[in-house]
Amino acid sequence: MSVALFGILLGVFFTLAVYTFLYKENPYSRFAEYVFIGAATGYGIAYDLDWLKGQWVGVWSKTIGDSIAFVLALLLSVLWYFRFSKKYFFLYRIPLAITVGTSIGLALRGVVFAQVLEQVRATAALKVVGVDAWTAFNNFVTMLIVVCTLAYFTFTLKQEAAFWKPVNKFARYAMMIGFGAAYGYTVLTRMAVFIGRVQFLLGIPPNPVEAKMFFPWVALILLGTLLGYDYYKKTKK
Amino acid sequence: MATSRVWEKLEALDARIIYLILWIVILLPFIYPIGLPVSIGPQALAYAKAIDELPAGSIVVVSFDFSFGGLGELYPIAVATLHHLFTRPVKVVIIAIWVDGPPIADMVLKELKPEQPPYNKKYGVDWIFLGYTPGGETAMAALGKDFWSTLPTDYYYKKSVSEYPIMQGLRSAKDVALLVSFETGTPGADEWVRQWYVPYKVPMIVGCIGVMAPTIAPYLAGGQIKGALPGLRAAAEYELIIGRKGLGVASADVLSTSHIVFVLFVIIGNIAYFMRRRSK
Amino acid sequence: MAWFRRVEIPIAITIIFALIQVIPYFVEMGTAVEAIQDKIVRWSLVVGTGALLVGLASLLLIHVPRVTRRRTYWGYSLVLIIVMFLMAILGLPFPELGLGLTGYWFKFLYDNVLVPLSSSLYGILAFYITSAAYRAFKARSLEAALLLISGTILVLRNAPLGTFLIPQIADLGDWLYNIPNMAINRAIMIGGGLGAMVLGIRVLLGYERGYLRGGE
Amino acid sequence: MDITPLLLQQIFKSGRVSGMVFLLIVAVSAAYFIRRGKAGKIPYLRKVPGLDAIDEAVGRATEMGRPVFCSHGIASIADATYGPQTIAGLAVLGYVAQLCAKYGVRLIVPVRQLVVYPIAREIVENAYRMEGKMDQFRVEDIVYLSGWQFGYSLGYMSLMQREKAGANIMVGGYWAESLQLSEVGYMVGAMQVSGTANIHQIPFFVVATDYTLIGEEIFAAGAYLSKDAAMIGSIVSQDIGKYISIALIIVSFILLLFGNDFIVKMLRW
Repeated sequence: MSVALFGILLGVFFTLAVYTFLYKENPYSRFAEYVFIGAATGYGIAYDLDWLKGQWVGVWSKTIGDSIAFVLALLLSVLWYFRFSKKYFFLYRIPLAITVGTSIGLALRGVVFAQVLEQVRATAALKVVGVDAWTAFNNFVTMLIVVCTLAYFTFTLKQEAAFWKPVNKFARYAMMIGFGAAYGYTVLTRMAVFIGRVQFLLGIPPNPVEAKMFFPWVALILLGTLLGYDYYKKTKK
Repeated sequence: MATSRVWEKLEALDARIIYLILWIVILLPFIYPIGLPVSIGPQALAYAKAIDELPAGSIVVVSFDFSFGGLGELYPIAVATLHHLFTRPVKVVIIAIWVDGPPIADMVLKELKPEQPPYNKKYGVDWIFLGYTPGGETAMAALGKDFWSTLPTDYYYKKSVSEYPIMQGLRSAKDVALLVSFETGTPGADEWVRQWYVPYKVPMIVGCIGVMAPTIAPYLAGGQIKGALPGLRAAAEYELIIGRKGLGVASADVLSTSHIVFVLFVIIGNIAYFMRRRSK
Repeated sequence: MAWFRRVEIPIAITIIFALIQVIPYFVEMGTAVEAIQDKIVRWSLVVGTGALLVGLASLLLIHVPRVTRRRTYWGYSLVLIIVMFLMAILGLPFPELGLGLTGYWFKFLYDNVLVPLSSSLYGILAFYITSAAYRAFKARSLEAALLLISGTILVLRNAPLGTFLIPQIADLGDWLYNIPNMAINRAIMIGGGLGAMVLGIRVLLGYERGYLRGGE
Repeated sequence: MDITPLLLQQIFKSGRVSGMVFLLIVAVSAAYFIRRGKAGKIPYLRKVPGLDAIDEAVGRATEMGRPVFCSHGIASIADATYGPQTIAGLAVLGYVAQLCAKYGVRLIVPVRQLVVYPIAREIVENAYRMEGKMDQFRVEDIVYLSGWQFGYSLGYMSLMQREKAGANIMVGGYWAESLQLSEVGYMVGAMQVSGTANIHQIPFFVVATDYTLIGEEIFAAGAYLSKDAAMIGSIVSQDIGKYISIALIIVSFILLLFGNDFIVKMLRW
């Protein structure tokens, strides 16, 4: 068997090994789980090292000042490891502080516009006059839902006035209808991922066509051993 | 009494029966295709329009921001989008913010082969593949400011980007005519809008997994995102628009059977629930 | 406590690095400042790469003792450790030695082990979502019923058969997506944005220490 | 109308003035209310309805003689965007632990993040100490399951089945495991209270659990339970941000009826 063919066999095996979990937890699915965790971590390390090398060659090795800064960054990044030390735990906080500080600073300046003001502006710009009736209705509903939902999520007012009850009810109903959309699209994604795997097993291009050859045999062996073992245990009892 | 037992049993149906039925309805349409028509929605049209309207010579940045888990939906979207871009006279720069991005992009490029007909795009002149940058949102901000020092070498040949003609016209996000991002989650649309749309007003289109669709709706309505392909259904629609049938269209039938069976399960579950309560 | 162990030091560092990004964004300070700001962003990316070490170390901390003490499933833990190092070593950036991300064996493992495993593991959710829908998605209350109905409409909208049999379902589904869904997500986005802003402010004021907890 | 940006563009960047002003308002109010809170003047905070459901759930588990499960999501506490959800979840854990110690019911805490483990243990230990029930505190019931998402989820599910959970309280950042956990919790007959700010997971919690804290309600609940001045002060300033947003939208809506788009333009300064 060629190496490429063996690779496809591996792919079919690991795909089906995962799905044996649907029958029940078993050595195949456990093996697949552990291989996955190991491979994913090793893969991430390889990518980071590659990126680091690119940074060194491409940017930081050009001047002495930059080289020193790069080495300093590397030394700081080793401090992450001290998270596991009881005695030197505090060292781990330094790289953490640098990365958290920078990312919070970046997020802070962007959030104000993208998530708050741009969204407030888009809602404030909704017109009900000078547009057709359907648009006006939609704009009004949108505005109402945004305002009521925002009000629903305020926590520091005593909500004693009579209008709070309908506002909160309306917001909750609107949210449930909105969450329905999230539900529907989640179903789509979950199905789509599995459909992708079935396409692989059936060798539908651009997946390698040879997978089709292995699929029934591997499925038979995995299911056969699992069911067979259970049957054997049952009869033994 | 007896009927209530039946409903109770139906409600407590062994999950493995449900699993088996799902396997069957997803396998069968591949063997016996139905070929139902797919109606095209406004979102896919807006997405395609954003690419069609690009002026000749403009630079498009395509970012692979997803994990392998998203392949089912995003692979067909990525193939179709890059096909569309390679058929237009624009320059394509491919990057990745997620670590899984580069090998996936590589798979897509291997399928399309942009150097060959019908595209005949020259590497380094018409398109380039720069690889992965760690750091999420921080990386997006850095790229926006300065491409050359954030991604100093390309992915395939590890040569300095300054040697490639295509990169002469791309120093920062200001030079980018369109950002295309394929996403499974965070970092994704929120972060791109914060770091590229807000400061540089870079127009953006998004192909995302269905799960993300509801959360990008405000950006679509607010105009920060020009068009989106949310999930596999939209992928099929887009493939029909650009006239290149791929995995999206191939999945249309299965999408129908799996979704309809899902709805049937919900209906049966509800009937069993209410009948059991009534017979009590 | 020795002065260098004090928690004020990382807090001060966090504040400084956050301010470097925030102030020149709003206030005109010239291109020289912006160049430094930009350089610090890239520098912090290099500092951040070490975080993966933590992932590696925590896996080793869990699995090495399992192997050495022959605990349950120690064989699986051994496989995990071997695969992890194999993948990392094959991917080392030395193309001269046939290693690296574009190297043959790294790609072999990626294509035939990592991709099938990862996407199959996510694919399992298709089954869970269906069995859970059967069991749990019941119209127990008015709120649950609203969610159920709007969710079912969206599911039908995404199925080509749904839009084929009932063409109106496409418009209805799109309306649900574009109006109620968009509006609540916008409100939640504004709320979330405010939350993120205030979190940032708490950090700048030195009140936020949650991320520094643990250890002693 | 466009004079202000002209005057300011020497110092401030055009198009960013509105954002800076908004940020400053929220920042100043946050600083003010946090300081006031630290000085002992804690502002009023509405009690979120879900908190009563937590009492009920723990009570029911006690009656049934079954253990209470309480988890705080799968996000790291050090995460810049999702960390706060874990912090809110841990505040709820402190409250649940106190109830469990008081009623003498067993509490099981499944943990996914190594960083969070010592914090969770400390919180539960403190609660038992405060109730004077240190003899009932079982450190082995704070369980680290797995750093990997589905490994954690699998472990959590089998633990609930094995120990026959009487209540399952999940408040924090949850992703795809939300559905698996609440489904299994429902199957074993636990009363479930859930809460997350991850919008895409809320539907599954809403249908599968008995009570759900939606979105920001978890932060309010966390602040309410922990009585932490910084957290409550932050909620006051976020509310101020929301009042401003609501006011801008409504005033602009009225102005637009008369064809005046001042506010829409102002937000672009």
